[in-house]
Amino acid sequence: MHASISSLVLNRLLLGVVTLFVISIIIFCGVELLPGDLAQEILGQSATPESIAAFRQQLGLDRPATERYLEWLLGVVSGDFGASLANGREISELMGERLGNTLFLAGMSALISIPLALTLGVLAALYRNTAFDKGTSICTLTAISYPEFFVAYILIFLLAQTGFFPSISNISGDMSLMEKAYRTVLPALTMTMVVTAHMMRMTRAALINLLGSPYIEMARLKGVSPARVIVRHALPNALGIVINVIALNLAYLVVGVVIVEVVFVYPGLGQLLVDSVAKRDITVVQACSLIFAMTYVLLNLLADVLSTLSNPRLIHQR
Amino acid sequence: MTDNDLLLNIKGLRIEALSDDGWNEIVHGVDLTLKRGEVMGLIGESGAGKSTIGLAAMGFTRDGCRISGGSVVFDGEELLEKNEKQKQALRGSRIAYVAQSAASSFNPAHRLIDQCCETAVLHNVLDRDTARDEAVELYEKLRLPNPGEIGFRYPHQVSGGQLQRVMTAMAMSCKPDLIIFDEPTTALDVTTQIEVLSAIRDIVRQFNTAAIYITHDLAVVAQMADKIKVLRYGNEVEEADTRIMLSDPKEEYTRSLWAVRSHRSVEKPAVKDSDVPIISIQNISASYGSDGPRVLHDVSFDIHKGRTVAVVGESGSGKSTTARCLSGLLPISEGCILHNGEELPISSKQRSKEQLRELQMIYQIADTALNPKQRICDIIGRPLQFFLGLRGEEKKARVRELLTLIELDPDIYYSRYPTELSGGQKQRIGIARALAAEPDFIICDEITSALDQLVAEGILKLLERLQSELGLSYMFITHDLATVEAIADDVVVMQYGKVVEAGTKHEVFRPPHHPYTELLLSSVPDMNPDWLTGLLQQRAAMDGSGESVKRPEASNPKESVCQSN
Amino acid sequence: MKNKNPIDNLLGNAQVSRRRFLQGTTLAGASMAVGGSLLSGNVLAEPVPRRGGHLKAGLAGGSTSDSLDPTTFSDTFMISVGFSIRDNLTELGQDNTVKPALAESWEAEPGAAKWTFKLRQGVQFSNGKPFGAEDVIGSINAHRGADSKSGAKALVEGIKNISADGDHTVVFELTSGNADFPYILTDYHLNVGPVVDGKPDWLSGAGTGLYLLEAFEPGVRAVLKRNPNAWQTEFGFFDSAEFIAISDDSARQSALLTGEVDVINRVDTKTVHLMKRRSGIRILDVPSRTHYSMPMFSDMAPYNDPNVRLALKHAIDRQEFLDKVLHGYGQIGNDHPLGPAFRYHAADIPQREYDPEKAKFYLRKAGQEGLTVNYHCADGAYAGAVDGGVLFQENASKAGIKVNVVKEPNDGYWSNVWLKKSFVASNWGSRPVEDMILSLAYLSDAKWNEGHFKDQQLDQLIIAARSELDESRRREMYRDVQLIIRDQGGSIIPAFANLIQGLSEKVSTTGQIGGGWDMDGGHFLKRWWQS
Amino acid sequence: MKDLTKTLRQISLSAWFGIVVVSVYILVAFFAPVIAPYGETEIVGGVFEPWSDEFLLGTDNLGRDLYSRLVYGARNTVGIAILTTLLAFAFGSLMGVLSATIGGWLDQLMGRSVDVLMAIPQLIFALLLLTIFGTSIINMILIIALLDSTRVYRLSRAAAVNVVAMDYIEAAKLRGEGLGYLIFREILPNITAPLVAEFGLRFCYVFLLISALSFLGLGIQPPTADWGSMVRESANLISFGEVTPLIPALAIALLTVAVNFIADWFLHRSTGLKG
Repeated sequence: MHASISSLVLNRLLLGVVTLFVISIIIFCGVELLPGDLAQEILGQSATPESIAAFRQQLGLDRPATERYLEWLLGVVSGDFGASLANGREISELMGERLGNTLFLAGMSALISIPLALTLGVLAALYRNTAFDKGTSICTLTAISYPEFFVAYILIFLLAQTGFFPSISNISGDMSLMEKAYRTVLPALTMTMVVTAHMMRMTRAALINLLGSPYIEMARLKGVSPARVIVRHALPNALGIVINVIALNLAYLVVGVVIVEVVFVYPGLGQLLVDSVAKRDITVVQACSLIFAMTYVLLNLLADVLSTLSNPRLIHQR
Repeated sequence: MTDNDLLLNIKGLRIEALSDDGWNEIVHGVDLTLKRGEVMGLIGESGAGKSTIGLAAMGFTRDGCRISGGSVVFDGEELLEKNEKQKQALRGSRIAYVAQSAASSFNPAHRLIDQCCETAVLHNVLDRDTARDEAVELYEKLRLPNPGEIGFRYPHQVSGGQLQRVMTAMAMSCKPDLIIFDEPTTALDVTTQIEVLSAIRDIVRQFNTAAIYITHDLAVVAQMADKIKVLRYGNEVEEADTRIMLSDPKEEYTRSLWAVRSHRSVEKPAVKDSDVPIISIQNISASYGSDGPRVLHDVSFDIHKGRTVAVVGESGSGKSTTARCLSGLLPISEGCILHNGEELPISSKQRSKEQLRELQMIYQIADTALNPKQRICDIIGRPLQFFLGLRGEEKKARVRELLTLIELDPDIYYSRYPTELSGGQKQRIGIARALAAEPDFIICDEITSALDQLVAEGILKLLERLQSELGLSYMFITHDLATVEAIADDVVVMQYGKVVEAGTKHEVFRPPHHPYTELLLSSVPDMNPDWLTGLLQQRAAMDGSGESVKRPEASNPKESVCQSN
Repeated sequence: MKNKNPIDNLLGNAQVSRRRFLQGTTLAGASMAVGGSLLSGNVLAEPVPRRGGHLKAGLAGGSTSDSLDPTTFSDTFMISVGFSIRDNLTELGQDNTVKPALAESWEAEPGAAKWTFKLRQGVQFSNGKPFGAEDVIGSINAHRGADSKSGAKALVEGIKNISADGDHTVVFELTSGNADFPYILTDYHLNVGPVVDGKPDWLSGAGTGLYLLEAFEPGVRAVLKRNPNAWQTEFGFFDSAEFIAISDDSARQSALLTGEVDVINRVDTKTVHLMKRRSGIRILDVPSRTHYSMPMFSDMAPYNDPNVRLALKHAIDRQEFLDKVLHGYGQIGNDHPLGPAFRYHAADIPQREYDPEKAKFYLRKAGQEGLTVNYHCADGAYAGAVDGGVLFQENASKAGIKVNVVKEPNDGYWSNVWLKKSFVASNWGSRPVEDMILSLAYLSDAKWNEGHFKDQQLDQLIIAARSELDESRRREMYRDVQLIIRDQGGSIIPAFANLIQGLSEKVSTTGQIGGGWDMDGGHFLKRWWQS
Repeated sequence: MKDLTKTLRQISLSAWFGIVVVSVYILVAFFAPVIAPYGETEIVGGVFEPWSDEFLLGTDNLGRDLYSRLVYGARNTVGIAILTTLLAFAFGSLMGVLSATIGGWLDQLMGRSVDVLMAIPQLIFALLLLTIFGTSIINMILIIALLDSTRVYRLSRAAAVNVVAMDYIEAAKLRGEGLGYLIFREILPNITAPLVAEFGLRFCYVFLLISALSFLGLGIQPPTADWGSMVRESANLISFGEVTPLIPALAIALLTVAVNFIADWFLHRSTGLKG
């Protein structure tokens, strides 16, 4: 059993590395294809052809793209992501704290949204086709049909202007954990609104899909209460699906927060990435994209491992 | 009979089911009484309402059904007046249920022991430790191997026959007054069935538990029940003590059920040596995947024109694999297959359209063999168009002709969807689709095992008629020896991917048998109520154990039988 | 000068372009006073500033790629940081006139081609280094030279040589006379930093300014603390401050409403009217020299006919443009770039009105009845450019001119559309002095002569005015310039935009604040105080 | 005919609600010029006029009638969202079914490619592509459809793998049927249920992505009226408790709920009485 799990992990990690490699090529080409380059973006119109040339030479942008990519790749392989082209700061220094912040926000959102989604999903499955079910359905659908920034504005109007929570979440390293958490409530709530519906609906669907199984009927015929049927008999078997959905949404919580970061002035990676795309700061774009992609790959791997572990058929061989 | 003895009293039970047209009554006022310790057999075809009534005895209806009338009095209490909570308290502790397919009725996520003890702990009958100890005791009584250890396995780690016994143990965990057995052995191989039947019978007697035993297999019910109730279309046909019922059925319908087993095919002339077999399988071996386990070893047999070859064996014996090799779905690693003396390409992809047309296949489970999103006319019409190039009116006429040939009214069924058909009708459509290609050879893969006996009988007769009219050859894969006797000309017995015995039906079925053939033959239940007792005594006398012949009890999902009713 | 950033408005903050790269100055005219009704404070006697307190400012225009190097400064956040921690030689006062800063005094030789600046004595950088001439020379030189990457390169191109005359005197030699040179030195790029071995040390954040940089996270925040050793004592009221980069309009607005910050810049014009109604919020609405223009190629048919140009100039309703594109927060334009905020604005030139009949008349004169033109625009030019085009289309149709509004992609607008298509939307940032904008865009051979308008007389006037030290003659020259451009030039200039700041009542300002750039020209931290 | 009335009778209340709402939207989109009192980009009044008889929902920042823009917005918004979602489904499900049917290297290649596409943050990728190719509506539809089709691919492949294991597919293969027949006649009809259910949510996500892009300045460009950018344009007003921006947002929400109700019902109907 352990052999199979570790070979799964190893296999997927190798695949993940290949995926990251391909992504780095795609992103590199993408940024290369963007109109304008860093020199032009930074110099703006004050640029003269000579100054652009000088600038490019200084940053090595005059060399062929393949050469620059290979050099970057060599750096990455030896653990050096290079420095930001725009302001010369080391990538690790530039991104370290922001990555932490992004993960903190994702963690906060997950802490609220996952239990909420699971509870709602289980309750909706338990009271399926009742007013409660329909009501939750309408509420969550409405929540996800509002654009993120709009949800954020509404929350600010309702919860920040009334003085409950701060409207901007400019957390910094010198804050205490409690203060950070307090300042992060609104963005976390916004993200919660965005991801809960999907997780809740999938949980509900996965549970209801299992309710037709003979073992569920068996459980009911054993005199098991409806709540216990759902939680003890249906949920463990829906875990595989639920875990995957959670992983997908967790990935979104990490990589999809650009807009929430902008609205709440949250110093995370998303804003850094967007700014860097605007400035064509290719090393930062690459590093951010790879971190995001890595998050996605790792979370998916984690989900697969967990759902394997949650399924006795896969870990206890005959 | 005093009221005290009376455990279950169902009066005028009416049950409705929700269909597209609203609520339709499916059980029309059935009465049923059961005394303590008594075993009642409920028998009937699919749709007779057996399971529905069995569940109603627990005050339970499936989603989309409701009890619309009558009363269910259990041990002096009216179940239908109880609320859900009160009924929950009763279920599992005083009335237990054993489902048809243990493999799918155990929760795959939990260990067996936890599932077995759940009821007792939940109903506060026993504490967890005591419940575990008792469960192990029950395993022992049910003659499960390694009783102390088996409970810590997950359902998928245990074979079907053992699971069915564990489920009986689970039902017994609270020592209930009544157990509903819903076709507990239908999905099992005959040899396994015996073990389960004997275990169930012993334990029910030991604890003096009353039981309702639901089945469509007369021979099985004959071994288990004190009295038998025959049902049809939600009505009671008749009820009597087992022996009386078997020897002297009153109703025509009951007699027709009894008569099913008497069908025998007409004797055909022997094969001449000079005949070129239509299919000749020569020393084929095969395995799943390039490095997978070898599943066929050196299999050879011939199929001659106009004859039926039955390939018999238990789950995992390689009979379906042989069919897959034959149809070119599974590559053979050694040997060859000749069709009318010509070698067939190994893969179906390399075979010519003509070769594909001449070799057709009918599947075990008609539900998965017919595309639910296509109309009957499209299903049958497609091979007509594909192989024979028929179109428009011509195709339409031929589809109608084929429907008539398989005894379905073209006016009714022409544009229906498979989901609107019964199991037997679906299987007929499968046959029509095969016939549409105008083949000379058809592989029939367990085509009757999912069907009620009467329906299966009809299918077999149809196949025979088609054979005599069209000169078809069949390779008939089955685990049911009764079917073999009914239809086969030649028999091939397989075990562990090898041919154990082959020859004409008479050669194979006439002693002396190969030991495996002997085991198979002796395991086929007989209508004699004393058959099981006799057989067990006989086997015990031979080597002192009910489980003398060791087999792998693998259950091949393709060969598990759909839940009927 | 244009900062052609294709994804400039990525973060939705394109409401006021960051393209203005020079803040300017005007005469302290009555027109500069902030609209009376907008300011509660200015009718009362000037309040007395008091010291103490902590200021939190939510600023648009911060980016994660920001750097403390002033050659890269382009927007409010870094400009404000720069002016808080460093000083220039000269500084624009709140009355928009040039004031001494690190230079105590200056004088020009006749012809204005050689300027001598006397530096302040006894000033120390926050890292302890004494301030002297080498710092000035090194800091200015950082923007000069062929390989300069500075946004101020064009500004300092006119400097031929800088030399020290002793430790505290610096002499600038210019290639040609420029009477406005001290104004140029107020530019936000031209901070003076400690110079070691000829190179200024920007990244440490050391400076002579009133505030010390405690913490700086690009695109996030800057934390500042008053410098106890600053040479300047007159200003610098707050003890400490935090600048928070908030690029989203709505977030900035909410932050002010919820008291998360005390001041914000670039209040969304769409919601200023709602903002004003809130108690405890004050709106500072300051006219600026930022203007929107609609240049057409004057050397290409049909625009080579002056009558066609006049017809088009009469076919736009400038008031409606101001009301709808700028929501009234601006000044009406008169088809020349020297708007009311400029020192030499000639207020006596009559305002050109929307007059479809006159437009028709000029069309007839040109023989171009039923004229159809393509007007190319994108919101990348300025927020509302497309709306402006749609408005123009409606206006012009009444004059019988069919305007096709061609919406161009935002990306590459400045490189692919502007200066390439014959009739486009354009946007010019604040220039402190008249000559800057004229030399850049109205000389015949100017690099960015967007209207292709070439006129010898205009060229002579612009060049002569540049070095003219006599006020009244200079004023006369610039009046002629305005007339020529208004009546013959190749651009419709419908409006000048205002700078709008939002303040909580906890913050006080003088009645008048600088209008070259928003937030008091970036000097707000020094000049504003706690109420 | 009888089938039809029977089907109509079985439609649940919530599904009816969905059908009515969607029909109204389609009618509004179709007859927009008739319903709207003013033109889509026509400037008819002052800036931000309040609700009145003349301007039902007031006017926007340019003095255009909001009600008219809302009506025209139905056209652009619903049209673009439907087109995008349909494209995503057409492409994604076709590739998914193809992968499941053919298997082998194609399946591997597609699987890995989709992994790569999905690992790149969607919004950033869309932003990159739109910046490269320009923000025309066509480009936006194609790019969002491509990015969205990865999710559809996964779903349809998973569903198709189950169908491909069915005996009727084996029967068709044994008949020597071509790929086209297998995909379009045998497999696709059997995976419509999960696809339709997913359609509801995907449809909604397209809205979200478009409005997220408009937040970053890359959405549907003005002066075209679409609900996402209408929300964006007036979103600031929310901070002052104004209801105007809520109206286009509610229009989107109502449509989302309606579409999902229909999808739920369809799923319910095709899976029997499970839900």
